[in-house]
Amino acid sequence: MTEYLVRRVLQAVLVLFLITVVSFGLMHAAPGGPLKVMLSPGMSPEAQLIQMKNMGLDQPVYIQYMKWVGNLLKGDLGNTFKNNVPVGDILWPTVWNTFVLMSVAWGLSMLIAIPWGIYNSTKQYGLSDQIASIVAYLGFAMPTFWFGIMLQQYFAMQLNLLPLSDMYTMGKEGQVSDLILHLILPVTVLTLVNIAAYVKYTRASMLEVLEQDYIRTARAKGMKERRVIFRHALRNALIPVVTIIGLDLPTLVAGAALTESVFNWPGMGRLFVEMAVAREYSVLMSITLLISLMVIIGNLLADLIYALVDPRVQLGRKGGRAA
Amino acid sequence: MERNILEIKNLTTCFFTDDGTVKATDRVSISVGKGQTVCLVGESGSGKSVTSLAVMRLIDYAGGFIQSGNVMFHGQDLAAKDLDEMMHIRGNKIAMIFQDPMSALNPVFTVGDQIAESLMLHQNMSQQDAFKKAIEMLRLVGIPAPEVRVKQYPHEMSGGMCQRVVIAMALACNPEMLIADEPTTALDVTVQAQILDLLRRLQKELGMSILLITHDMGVAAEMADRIAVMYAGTIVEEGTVERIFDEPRHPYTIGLLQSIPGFEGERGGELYTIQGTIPSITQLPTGCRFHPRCPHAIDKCRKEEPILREVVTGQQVACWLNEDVSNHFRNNQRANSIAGSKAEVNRQ
Amino acid sequence: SSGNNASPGTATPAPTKKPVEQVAPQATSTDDEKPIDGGTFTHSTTSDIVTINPIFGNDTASGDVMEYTQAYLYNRNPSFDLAVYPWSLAAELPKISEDGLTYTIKMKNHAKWSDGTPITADDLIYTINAIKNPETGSPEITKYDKVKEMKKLDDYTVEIKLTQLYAPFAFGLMQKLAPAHVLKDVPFKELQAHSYGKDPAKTPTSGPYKWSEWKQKEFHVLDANPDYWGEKKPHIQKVVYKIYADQNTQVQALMKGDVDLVDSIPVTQLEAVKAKGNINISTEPGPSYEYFAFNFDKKNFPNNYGLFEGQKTRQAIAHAINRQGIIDNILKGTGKIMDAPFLPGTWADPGDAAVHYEYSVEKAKQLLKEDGWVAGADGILAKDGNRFSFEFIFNSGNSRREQAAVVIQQNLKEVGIEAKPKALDFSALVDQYANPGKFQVLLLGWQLSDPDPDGISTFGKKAFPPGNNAGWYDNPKLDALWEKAVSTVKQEERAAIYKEVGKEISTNLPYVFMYQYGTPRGMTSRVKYKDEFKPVSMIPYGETFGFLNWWIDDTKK
Amino acid sequence: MNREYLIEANHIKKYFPIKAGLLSRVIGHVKAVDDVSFGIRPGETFGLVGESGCGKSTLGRVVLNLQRATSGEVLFDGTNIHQVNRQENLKLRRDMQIIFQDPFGSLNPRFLVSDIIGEPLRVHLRASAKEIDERVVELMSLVGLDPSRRNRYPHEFSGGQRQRIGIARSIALSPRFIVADEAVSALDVSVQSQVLNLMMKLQKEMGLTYLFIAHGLNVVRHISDRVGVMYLGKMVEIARTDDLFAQPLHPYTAALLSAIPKPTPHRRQERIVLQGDVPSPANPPSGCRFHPRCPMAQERCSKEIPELIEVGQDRQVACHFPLA
Amino acid sequence: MSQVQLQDDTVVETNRPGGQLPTNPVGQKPPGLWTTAGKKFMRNPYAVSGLIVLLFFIGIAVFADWVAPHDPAKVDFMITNLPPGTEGHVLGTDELGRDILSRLIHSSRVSMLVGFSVAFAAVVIGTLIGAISGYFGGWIDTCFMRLVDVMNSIPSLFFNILVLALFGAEFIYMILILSLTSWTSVARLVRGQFLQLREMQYVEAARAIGVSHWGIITRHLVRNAMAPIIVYATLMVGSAILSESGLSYLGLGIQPPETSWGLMLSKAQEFMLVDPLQALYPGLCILLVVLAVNFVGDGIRDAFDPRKKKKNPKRRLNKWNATSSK
Ligand SMILES: Nc1ncnc2c1ncn2[C@@H]1O[C@H](COP(=O)(O)OP(=O)(O)OP(=O)(O)O)[C@@H](O)[C@H]1O
Ligand SMILES: Nc1ncnc2c1ncn2[C@@H]1O[C@H](COP(=O)(O)OP(=O)(O)OP(=O)(O)O)[C@@H](O)[C@H]1O
Ligand SMILES: [Mg+2]
Ligand SMILES: [Mg+2]
Repeated sequence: MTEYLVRRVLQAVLVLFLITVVSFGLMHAAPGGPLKVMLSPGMSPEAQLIQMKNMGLDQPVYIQYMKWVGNLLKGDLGNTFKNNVPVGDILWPTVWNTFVLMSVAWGLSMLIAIPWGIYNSTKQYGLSDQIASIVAYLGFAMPTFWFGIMLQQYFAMQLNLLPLSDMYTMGKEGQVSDLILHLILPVTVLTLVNIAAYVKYTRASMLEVLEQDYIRTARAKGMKERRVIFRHALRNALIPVVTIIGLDLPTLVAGAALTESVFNWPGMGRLFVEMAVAREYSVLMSITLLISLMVIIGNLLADLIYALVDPRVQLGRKGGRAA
Repeated sequence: MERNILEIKNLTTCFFTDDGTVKATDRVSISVGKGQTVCLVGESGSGKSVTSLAVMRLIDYAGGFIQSGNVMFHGQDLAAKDLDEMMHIRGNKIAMIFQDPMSALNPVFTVGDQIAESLMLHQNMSQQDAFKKAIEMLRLVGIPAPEVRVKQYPHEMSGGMCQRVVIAMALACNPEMLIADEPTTALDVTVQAQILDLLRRLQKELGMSILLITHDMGVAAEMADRIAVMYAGTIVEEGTVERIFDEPRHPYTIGLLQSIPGFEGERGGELYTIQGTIPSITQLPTGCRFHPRCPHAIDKCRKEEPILREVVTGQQVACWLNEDVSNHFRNNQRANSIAGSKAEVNRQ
Repeated sequence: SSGNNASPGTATPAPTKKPVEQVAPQATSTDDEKPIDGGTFTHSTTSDIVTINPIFGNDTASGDVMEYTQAYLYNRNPSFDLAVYPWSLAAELPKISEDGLTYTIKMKNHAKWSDGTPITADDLIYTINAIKNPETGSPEITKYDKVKEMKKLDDYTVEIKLTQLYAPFAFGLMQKLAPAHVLKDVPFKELQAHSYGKDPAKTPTSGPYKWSEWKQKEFHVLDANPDYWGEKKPHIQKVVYKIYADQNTQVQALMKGDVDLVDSIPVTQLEAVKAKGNINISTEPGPSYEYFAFNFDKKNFPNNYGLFEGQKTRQAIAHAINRQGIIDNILKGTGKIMDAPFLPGTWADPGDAAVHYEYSVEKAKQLLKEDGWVAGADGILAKDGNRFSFEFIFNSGNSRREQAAVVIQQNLKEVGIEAKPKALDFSALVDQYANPGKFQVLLLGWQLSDPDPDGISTFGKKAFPPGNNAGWYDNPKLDALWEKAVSTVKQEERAAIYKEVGKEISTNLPYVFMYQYGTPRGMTSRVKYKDEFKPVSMIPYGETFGFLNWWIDDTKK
Repeated sequence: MNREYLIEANHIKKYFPIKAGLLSRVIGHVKAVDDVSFGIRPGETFGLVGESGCGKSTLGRVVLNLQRATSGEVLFDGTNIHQVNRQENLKLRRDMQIIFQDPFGSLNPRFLVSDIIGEPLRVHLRASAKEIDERVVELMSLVGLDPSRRNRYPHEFSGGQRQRIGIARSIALSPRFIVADEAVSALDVSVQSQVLNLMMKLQKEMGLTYLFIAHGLNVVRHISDRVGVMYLGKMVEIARTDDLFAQPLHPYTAALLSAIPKPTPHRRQERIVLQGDVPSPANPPSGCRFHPRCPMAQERCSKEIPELIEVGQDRQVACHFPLA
Repeated sequence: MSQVQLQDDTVVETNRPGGQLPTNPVGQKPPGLWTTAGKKFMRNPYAVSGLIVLLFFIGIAVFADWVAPHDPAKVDFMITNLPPGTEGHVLGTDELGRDILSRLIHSSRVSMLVGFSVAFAAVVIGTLIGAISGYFGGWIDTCFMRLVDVMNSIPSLFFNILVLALFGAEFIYMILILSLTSWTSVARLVRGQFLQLREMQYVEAARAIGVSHWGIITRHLVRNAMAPIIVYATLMVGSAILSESGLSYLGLGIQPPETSWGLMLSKAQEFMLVDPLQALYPGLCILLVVLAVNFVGDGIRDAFDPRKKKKNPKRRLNKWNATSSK
């Protein structure tokens, strides 16, 4: 078990390393490179040179890379090019905000989707199942930003029931009730998308498990159907669901970028979009890394949970997961 | 009739499929006496498992249902019970074990958990007691160091061990009736011998009745008191083990026995074969289901379906040849085949 | 001001369109109303500040926040001239020597930073020195490159000597100051990394508001400084500078009453905002103009055949583009036709001296014909075997420009020119096309943040790429005129020169000068001000002109 | 070198590495086949029996050069098949074929039957489509399939018919040697006899040599001339079929024979029930691999590995204390 | 006893001579797997309607020049913002007087082009890499899978935004980057399939015959993995269309004067307050096409999935009848 863990962690570290290379390389391969951002057009060439030296941009790329990684390891994400503010100052608050939004949306989707998926697996093709498919299809097919805008139009602008955007009303920062009001619309958007997928996963996984021999055995033992489903099937069915949800994290976080933009949610996704347009390389690299890290940790956790709930997982389990 | 613990009468089961509802078994009747072992033999797809699932009413979960017929157990018709009532019978009065022991155990629970579960459920035992009993059961089925094993997961055990666990699980509540669906097919012969031995011993000790499903005539010969031969969803012949092996009357049974290469006598010659293959349940022939493959089929066979009837005490056959021209047919057969137990090479 | 907006080729009976009126800012209170102290004013934006250190902050957002927090040495008056107000740091207008090389600046003697330190000549000298030094990396560096030396005459008086006569220098004195007492020991190299201007707690300000809080990418809180030195104290106690992800959300927030001021309402949403009723809208154009710049470097064309060599060709294009149509329909009136690179109504505006090209397909065709263009088989004009087909680039994400591009494409098609619009990411456009001067035609705008009309850095030979003269426009006659103008001190004399410039440039046409434009601005009606302090569109940051005299009235809701 | 054998395996070992640890270090080996030698004479059927996992299939694959042996050599008609180049290997493929156990898994479900049977022809003969088709028709008739159904997919055929398709494919190039890996084990008895008959018929007609792998002893007895018994990667006994069944010499063979339930209800014989399970080939017991389960094991058995030795005419056994 | 006549008439009891299946003449190709699946597909109303909608949109995209009533770029200041239903302009005109219907029709080109080319590219790359990885295993597999891990760890939308913002929002970049970020899921899928398939006995049979690795991969395995790949491809068409619209919404996708549904949607957002219908049309188009593509994908999957039992609406009724009739 520990060996398995160490192995997975090492693997994750390798992937993370490759990601740093990729994102760093990308920034430097881009036309203009990071240089262009910080130099204003009116500057004389000498002035530009001085600035480049100041920022260390005159050094070979690999040295810059190593410096950057070295600083990262020290927890220093670097400064923004435009105004030399520590990236962390900008980034960390948005991480929390995104976390709030995501965890509520995610938790809610799981809370709704998993029981719903279970129910549907026991009542295949029933009314609820049909509704779930419709929701699922809509969730897959609807552009999220469009859905968000539609909700805004109706609930915030026309009915004036809910706040239009932002995380808090000015002056009410930190008030939970205000936060909840602001959460409703973006969470609805995110939840719809997630629910759709999760119901599908759960249902499919449940159906597959319900066909297994050990379920028949459990029934042959005279278990009540509820017990069969909740004790014998669920645990097995949730294993792949957990994995998939773990693997799904990237989509989830990315999906939030659009939603955050639409609802002016001060999160990482919105920041990323803004910084991409502004070409703030250090911020972009930090966000990319951070999210990759989250994804990798998510996967790692999914694997761990997998290993915890599934006693079959032993030391040398190979990469291929049920998916 | 109370001699018989389980009496299946004219059991017809159906499945919902893409092509509508299809009959998987048709008017199957089998009785199992107290302490008896009845073997259900037949080729793959003949409906053996479906019959067993129907008895347990597990077929309701598999996309099928009992269309007609009764399953009398202690005078109660299980086929008419609703599923909630069946919960008290399943695993308690009638237990079942399946072919593949590895997949029959839930991978995420310890074997102890899985054995204790029935006990807690049906006998209202406390968890502690149930675990104690589980250890006892493991010992009973011959698992060494049961105290250790009880805390292990299925994947930590070998196939033979798993099958023992499954048996222990089935027997935990002291069922009167055990249905075993090909319990040893997935196992090696040496292990199979162990398991069969175990079943025989337990049956003696606990006084159970067993409905044993197998396609291995050898297993049937060794275990059974009575044998029922199934073909394409119906019972074609039924009788005591001696009668079936010594004096099979249905051409299918005869063919089946003859096509098995023997352990003694001549080798290397051409084996007896039954022409063709077992029909799919969606494309059954008219009349007798066996007639297209039967070398002796007569006109009647093509038109009317024979029903199972007793021709000799302790032996029932569903075959027109055994009715009208029975003597002729039988004599004929006897002359050129299976004297006694040997499935000798038949040169046709 | 209704131009010819009937486009030929429309067979359907067109519904009559009302010409769009420009709406200028109006006073929102009568003279007898008395200002109320208190309240919060929410100013919205779509981008966050860089820094409020005057040495570095030159982007709009930083400028906005500095407008409240940092005082100017000299302010702009509504007609874009140097002025001294009660909130200016200077005590009087600068004294300029006869030769125009020496400026003497006298500052108020009671101004204080919000930390209590007096604002003195040291601050002024420090600020200019810092900006001048290339190590600092200030984006404003060119502003003071003609400063030869500075002399502190006393604590509040500074004498600045220039290396050469340079009339626009006076406008360089519309400068906000950096606190020498905070920064003087910081090496210029490290100035940008310094927390002044980035950390509210470490940023003493010179203006009426303190910088209390900055939540990155979310908002700034500016509180009225209780110890503000000016005689005129602000009525509004708190300003929130709020950042939105995009303009649509911002406008909706305005309509919902979440914010008080949106200074760039997409014209497409103007109608809806107007319909809301309680929002005061101004559609007066601002100090920006749109241009359609030809490239005179033949290397950018197939066969090295410069399409825009002919002056008549360029004039034809000017005639072919329906500028008024664009103003009316796309800008919804927030624009004014411009014929020369001078803001209409300013002192340098050549007015009628510049040639005006009205929208006329016939005239365009005629001029093209005269220049030797003949329609080819596909209907596109050609000369010497070269099709009149080119690509014009503009930046993506600006829907106004995108739409104008479509109209230009159509207009030119009607006279037989194939113009292919291509939108590019702004930085890519600047890096890869504009700066190296590699394009055929560029559709873009200039913002005249500096009120001086000097244009040599845009049209002069000295400004060839990577300078601002991206189209390699070379007109020695004009260059001479520009030079002459900046070395003339008297404004009337300069104005006369610019008249000549206007005439020459509008005839020769390095650009088709499209129009002066601005973004519509909306302000909730709870914000009150009298006529003399109403927002001014024509000057940068003019939307909060006279802010100290504004107040919030929530009583009439 | 004994040229009486068509195929001869000498000291074949096949170890599969067990990898573990961070760097996938090899921490041990599954000794699937461990020093096995035997030979098959031309035209003969050599039966190979043993419990699941004892290495029968692995041995079969090694013999066919589908898997490379860890050590040892396989001679086919005198050539060491593990030391041939690609060209020669391709030629060998024409002489040696395999029939698989699983009538479902061994046929590509997306191929038409004609493609399946025709594939060896396509690969080896470069024949025209028409020639291939003719040969397919011929082959199908030979194995008792209706050639008119050659344009169907395998799933439309029953298990027995599918096995015939597999046989047709393997004899398409008229090989001399065929490994039948549990070729009838998955079939129902009534069908099994059909396939056995077919295989025997083909052997007679084409002079085939079989390595017949099975765990059904009665089937092996019926078809084989000689039988080898494997236990945990070792060959424990080789004998003529009649001799083996009449008088097993290795205790394991004896136990195996007695463990099989026979369809003779009258003689429920006393049987030797072995204790325990087959140990894992990853760490086989010391000495004689059978000793922990052997009813007559002695001290020596746990220490010394018994060699497979000649004990009579065509008869070899690997036991320190052979029966009888 | 003769056969009991059952009331339940849905019980199938085809009376055919058993045993051998009916033979058919030499050479005639009977319904193969694909045909059967095709039939099953055609019986699925969702799938069929999805296919019809999809074909409709493909047709419109291909023949946009003929189908569109007006030149989509034709500006006419006299007829701006006409309401839907105006004669000659069924869906009205936009703020420049361009015909909205014509713009929708022409937009379908970009959207469909993005959808299909990305799906195609992703499937080709993914299948190749997945196949090689899954078939050969070993270090090749390890390398590819780490690459996939890297790609998967960076959320694709972020990756897209990054690249487009840095390198410029060009159409070709968008297709490239969308393909580059979507092949990984195909590769994973194909690899998984190949890991399973390479263990199949027919692979060994092919090897025993002497078929080369390449032959096995291309002739035997890809064919078997095709059904899930196709399903995936259809889903990818949908997600690429959505991605395009998302990127266009952020201003990083299609650039005017090119037009796509995503761009129209993004632009229409400005008119949300004035003319909400303008956002509805492209939104609905995207929704419809993605929905259609999903339906088709699900239809294909169900058609090929032998385990999937057809949805039988009569099932409950039947069961009730059956149990109560005895
Ligand atoms: N869930 C099901 N749905 C539809 N048909 C089924 C189902 N289960 C079984 N059948 C059909 O019922 C028939 C009898 O199957 P059954 O499993 O009873 O055979 P069996 O005799 O147990 O065969 P085996 O020896 O292979 O286990 C088969 O034709 C099978 O296809
Ligand atoms: N590719 C492989 N990698 C690792 N171990 C293998 C491999 N192939 C076979 N083995 C192991 O080698 C041993 C022998 O396997 P083999 O398939 O030869 O047995 P068998 O006698 O054919 O069994 P069965 O009767 O089940 O077919 C088994 O323990 C198996 O797990
Ligand atoms: Mg069965
Ligand atoms: Mg094997």
